[in-house]
Amino acid sequence: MSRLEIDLPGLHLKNPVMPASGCFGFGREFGNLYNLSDLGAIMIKATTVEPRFGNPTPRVAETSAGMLNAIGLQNPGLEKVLNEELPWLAQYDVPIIANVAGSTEEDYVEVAKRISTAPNVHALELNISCPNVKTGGIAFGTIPEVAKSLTKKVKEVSEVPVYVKLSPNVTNIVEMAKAVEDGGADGLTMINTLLGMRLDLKSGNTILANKTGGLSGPAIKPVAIRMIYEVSQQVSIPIIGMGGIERAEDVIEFFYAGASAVAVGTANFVDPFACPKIIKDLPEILEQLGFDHISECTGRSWK
Amino acid sequence: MSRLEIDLPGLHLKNPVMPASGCFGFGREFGNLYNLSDLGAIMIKATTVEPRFGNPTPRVAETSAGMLNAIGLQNPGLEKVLNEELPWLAQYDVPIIANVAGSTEEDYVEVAKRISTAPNVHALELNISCPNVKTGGIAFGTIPEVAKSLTKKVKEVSEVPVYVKLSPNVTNIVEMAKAVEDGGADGLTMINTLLGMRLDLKSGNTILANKTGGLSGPAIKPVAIRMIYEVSQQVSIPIIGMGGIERAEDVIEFFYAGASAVAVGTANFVDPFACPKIIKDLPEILEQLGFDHISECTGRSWK
Amino acid sequence: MIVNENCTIVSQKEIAGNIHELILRGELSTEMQEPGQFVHVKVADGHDPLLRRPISIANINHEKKEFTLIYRLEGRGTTLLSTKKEYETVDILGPLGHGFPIEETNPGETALLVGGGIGVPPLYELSQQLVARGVKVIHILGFQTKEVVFYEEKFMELGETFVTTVDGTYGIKGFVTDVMKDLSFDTIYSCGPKAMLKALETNYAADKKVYLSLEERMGCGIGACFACVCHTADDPTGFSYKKVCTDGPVFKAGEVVL
Amino acid sequence: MIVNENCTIVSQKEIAGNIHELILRGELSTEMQEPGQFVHVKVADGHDPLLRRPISIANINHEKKEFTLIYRLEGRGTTLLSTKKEYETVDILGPLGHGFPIEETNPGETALLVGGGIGVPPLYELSQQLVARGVKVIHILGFQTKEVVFYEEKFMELGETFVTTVDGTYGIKGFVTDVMKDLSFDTIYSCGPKAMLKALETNYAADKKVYLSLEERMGCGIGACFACVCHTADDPTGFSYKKVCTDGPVFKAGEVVL
Ligand SMILES: Cc1cc2nc3c(=O)[nH]c(=O)nc-3n(C[C@H](O)[C@H](O)[C@H](O)COP(=O)(O)OP(=O)(O)OC[C@H]3O[C@@H](n4cnc5c(N)ncnc54)[C@H](O)[C@@H]3O)c2cc1C
Ligand SMILES: Cc1cc2nc3c(=O)[nH]c(=O)nc-3n(C[C@H](O)[C@H](O)[C@H](O)COP(=O)(O)OP(=O)(O)OC[C@H]3O[C@@H](n4cnc5c(N)ncnc54)[C@H](O)[C@@H]3O)c2cc1C
Ligand SMILES: Cc1cc2nc3c(=O)[nH]c(=O)nc-3n(C[C@H](O)[C@H](O)[C@H](O)COP(=O)(O)O)c2cc1C
Ligand SMILES: Cc1cc2nc3c(=O)[nH]c(=O)nc-3n(C[C@H](O)[C@H](O)[C@H](O)COP(=O)(O)O)c2cc1C
Ligand code: FES
Ligand code: FES
Repeated sequence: MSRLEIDLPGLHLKNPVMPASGCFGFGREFGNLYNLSDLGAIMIKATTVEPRFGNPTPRVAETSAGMLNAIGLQNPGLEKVLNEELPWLAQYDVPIIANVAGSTEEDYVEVAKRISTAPNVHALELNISCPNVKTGGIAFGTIPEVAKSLTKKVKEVSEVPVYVKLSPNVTNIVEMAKAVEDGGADGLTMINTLLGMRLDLKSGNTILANKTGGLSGPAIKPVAIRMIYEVSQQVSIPIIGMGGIERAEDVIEFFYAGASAVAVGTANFVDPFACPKIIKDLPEILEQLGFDHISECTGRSWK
Repeated sequence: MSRLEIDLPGLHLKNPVMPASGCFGFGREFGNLYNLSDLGAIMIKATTVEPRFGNPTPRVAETSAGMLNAIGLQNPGLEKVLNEELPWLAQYDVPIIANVAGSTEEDYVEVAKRISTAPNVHALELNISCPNVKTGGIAFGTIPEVAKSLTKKVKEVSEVPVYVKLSPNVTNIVEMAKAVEDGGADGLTMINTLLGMRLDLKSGNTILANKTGGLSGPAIKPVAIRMIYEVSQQVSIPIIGMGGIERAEDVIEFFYAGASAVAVGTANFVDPFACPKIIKDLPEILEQLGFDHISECTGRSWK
Repeated sequence: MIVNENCTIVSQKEIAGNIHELILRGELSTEMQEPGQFVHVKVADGHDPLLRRPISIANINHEKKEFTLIYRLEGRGTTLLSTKKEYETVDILGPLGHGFPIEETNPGETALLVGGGIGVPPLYELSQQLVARGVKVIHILGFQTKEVVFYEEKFMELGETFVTTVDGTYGIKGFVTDVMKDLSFDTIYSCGPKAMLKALETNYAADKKVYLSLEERMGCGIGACFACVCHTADDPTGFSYKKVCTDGPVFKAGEVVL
Repeated sequence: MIVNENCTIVSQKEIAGNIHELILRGELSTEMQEPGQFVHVKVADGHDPLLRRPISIANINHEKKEFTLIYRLEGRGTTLLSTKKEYETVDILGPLGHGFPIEETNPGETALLVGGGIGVPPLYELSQQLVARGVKVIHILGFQTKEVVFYEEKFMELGETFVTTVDGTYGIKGFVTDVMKDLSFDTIYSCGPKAMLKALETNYAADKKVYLSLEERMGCGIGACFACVCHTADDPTGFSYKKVCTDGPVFKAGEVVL
């Protein structure tokens, strides 16, 4: 078995590196650049019942060592994802984690129920943490009871394991994590973006048309590491870590904090070959650090 | 009147730029570099009843466009601050904002009561948001009722206006702000640091001996701007903004978001002359942007 | 094909006030075909700044494997780029997007190329390709003021060229649109400020084939992040969209909502 | 006085495996007096990296207004610094801290200078100043392996010099402390890994005057942030403290808790 192979609920991963939801579309663009079968998995863009255009532009703004986005969950809707995007992805030997979003519990349940039947969808990622939609989204991600109830409902209908994506914009991340674990989550993914804003010097207006946006990239890595460190010691379900990962060294740091796999978001924009490069570099770094298998790194900071 | 002169509760400021608490000690070191009377005010290091050594070292770690610190409120204690530090600072024509910290309500009350009688202390800054102390500190900063009650008690004894320093590590910053406003706060200062962590690649241990630390610097600026934008629209007390300010342009951005003055923290470490440089550059930028007075910038993003 | 390559700087110079011409050499030049495509530039290693910067391709020299970028110093990214010197390398991703369709003007017909400010650069490669195809070209290049006028002679070598400045310090005083009234042409190709593009669309899209190059803030530049979308004109408030980075940056007037 | 200045690079070269010698010219060199002081270096403009890097002053040339830094490529900061070339400038804050007290060794007495790895550089300026004072110097310079040995001849010009390597690939195999047993001297000045400093303190502080240069992660470097404190030896768990950046980096053995 390779140094990088990992088994998680629903997922047999060649390696623990996958693109993060919203930073890879449905894979088509990157499919022109490298073989998507090289990836551990793919977290596809958030899918909602109906198609969504998302927020007005500008939708991105740069910040120090990070970026803000307010895409607003633009996606072609459940039907198209089921009939066009997922079948296209089926040509690759790579498990898909479907990011599920909505404005009401019913929305989530409907998307989860149907998308979890797609043959290449091996797990769901419940996006209860999108900061860029006015209704739903973030509310589900900040009140433990609401998150727990949603997780339960989705678990009831899903054909595949359910990971819940946590928002960092909370006072007590451990409480949120425990709530969704109680609700039956099979795993956690964290972190989503921090809520931020930038203003234009000349006009005084927000740079993003949506005013606020989600902060991602290297700037947020210390927050992600801290939260994964705290949560991984308090739950018994695995964590897929993300937030500012760019290089193989970052992956190790996330594992040390308590992650069992990682996702790469913003770095795909800076270097579209970021994921395959990280996957290529990992074995050598593990060798240097004296690990036989990457799973030995998980939780090393507190074990 | 100069373009930069500002009046805030208890404070008549030559300009709205002051060093942030903990990033300027008690001014002695910077006093060797430039005339402290040039500053709008000085926020001195957190003072507790008893002297504190703080946390073990390493106490700082660098992150992308930011830094983590876990100083742990090291300070010489109330007596020494009253008898040595404040009298030393009295040689300068600059109002002092005393940062007040503690582990219990009684601690805060005692420090507030006594330090507010010092002739050059023109305002208090209640530090209910320090992430680096195990007891007190952050608890006061994350539960609205607790923050409100503390504010009330301190207001009762303080001889000078009381500003409350908010922690960004909360789900709902507006709720916290309103609670302390209800408690009688004369102003807000925000934001304190985000809770973060870094791990060492070789050892797997946290770089900070205290494990977690507070994230400051340009990386957190978008979070600060967002929070000030949200809070300033919901309270009627003024805000002293901070979080990643380095240059005069950043000051304008904080004012646009809703601040009425600003504090500069981490930037003092990168460039010890940061504050006087900003103060020097501000008038020209205001001129270019067409403002007669800096107060016209306050809240421009939402007004 | 999209390639990521560290291209070598052949030359970099200021050709007008705060406008730099940067000539780069790299294998990825062999992938550059359509005029109006752009590259995504990482101006510095590391996190400051983090994101790439989209810059149009102003000239392609397949023989020497070189290409030219012309950019204005705007903020930190372009300012840093301007400090790079000969023999240093620049991290380029490209070529990206779809450019101007030269096949929409037949040999012998006349194409009007209308550029505004920093929208002028991609028109230079376009003009050369049109001329090579036997198309007659007329250029109208609009600038703010004399100081920032560039490439006038180069365009003059290819066809009739009108320069306008808003303040009248050089060429014709006024906007590019003022000049157009008296000209006859078959197609319009344009790149520049949105107000200019809108004026062209409003006044000419009904009668002429008009192609407009848009700008939008970008994340990935390759179609994956949905940062740069615009509504299609036939469904201006609905779900259908185009991405400036991959479907554009050049669109036919009337195709998308400006 | 502490000065902030963009100093010009006179030369930069690799003098041993991953060890660079950087000579800078700047007015602030006139402020440098005590051997063992350090400067705080901003290796790149902007945010990547954000903080300054503390590096000891290895040599001061008042006549030419030059000073030398010798540093090991450790992480991003030192690696970036190593790419800077002649005539470029480096943002320096300094001189900082208190160095080695040369007045604690009288002319005619013998000082033992013990350096470990990247702790060797400040001893070079120290040795010169001691020799100028009429002090006899003996150097023991410990390195990991042959590849990273530097400045041996320069130290030999000033006094007897022993080089040790941990792996025995050069000089004497073993630790610096192994060599010391057979030497006689009046004072010890040392800079290097904490384990080495502790060994010196334990074995010699009772009989000799021993001065040790410490390292600690720093924020400001000027005494304002309390990042770099250590407990004083007389109150090892109490409130009294010293700051490495301003009270140190050099302390008398027994003054602070190592
Ligand atoms: C398809 C396309 C082609 C372009 N071609 C050219 C060209 O040939 N020459 C030229 O000078 N400029 C061109 N631009 C504009 C150029 O991308 C911006 O001027 C540049 O990104 C500014 O970066 P900065 O760091 O200097 O400015 P900053 O304002 O500091 O940039 C901050 C952020 O905003 C983005 N941004 C700022 N202005 C623009 C803009 N106008 N369009 C898109 N993103 C922006 C930056 O990319 C960056 O992410 C083009 C833009 C697009 C979309
Ligand atoms: C007073 C003093 C004098 C020094 N003199 C020298 C010298 O002459 N030559 C030399 O090669 N090194 C010296 N060092 C160590 C040098 O500061 C570090 O090697 C350097 O900061 C590493 O930076 P980096 O970005 O390459 O490494 P990174 O590991 O990427 O740095 C990350 C962060 O950790 C800090 N850091 C890492 N290692 C150290 C360390 N050992 N001490 C303090 N901070 C550290 C960095 O400053 C930075 O903030 C000295 C340190 C101190 C405190
Ligand atoms: C442009 C963009 C779009 C995103 N869209 C989604 C999304 O649709 N669903 C989701 O769960 N997270 C989304 N995210 C969050 C990322 O999946 C990831 O959690 C976050 O960006 C932190 O990782 P990073 O720092 O590596 O980017 C998006 C992030 C970005 C930058
Ligand atoms: C080293 C360090 C020490 C700090 N100590 C204190 C403190 O004692 N009291 C306090 O209220 N805030 C303290 N802070 C927080 C700052 O005052 C400020 O709120 C924060 O750093 C954000 O501003 P910045 O990004 O400009 O640094 C400290 C910050 C740093 C970096
Ligand atoms: S910039 Fe990412 S889709 Fe266009
Ligand atoms: S580094 Fe700031 S006090 Fe020493």
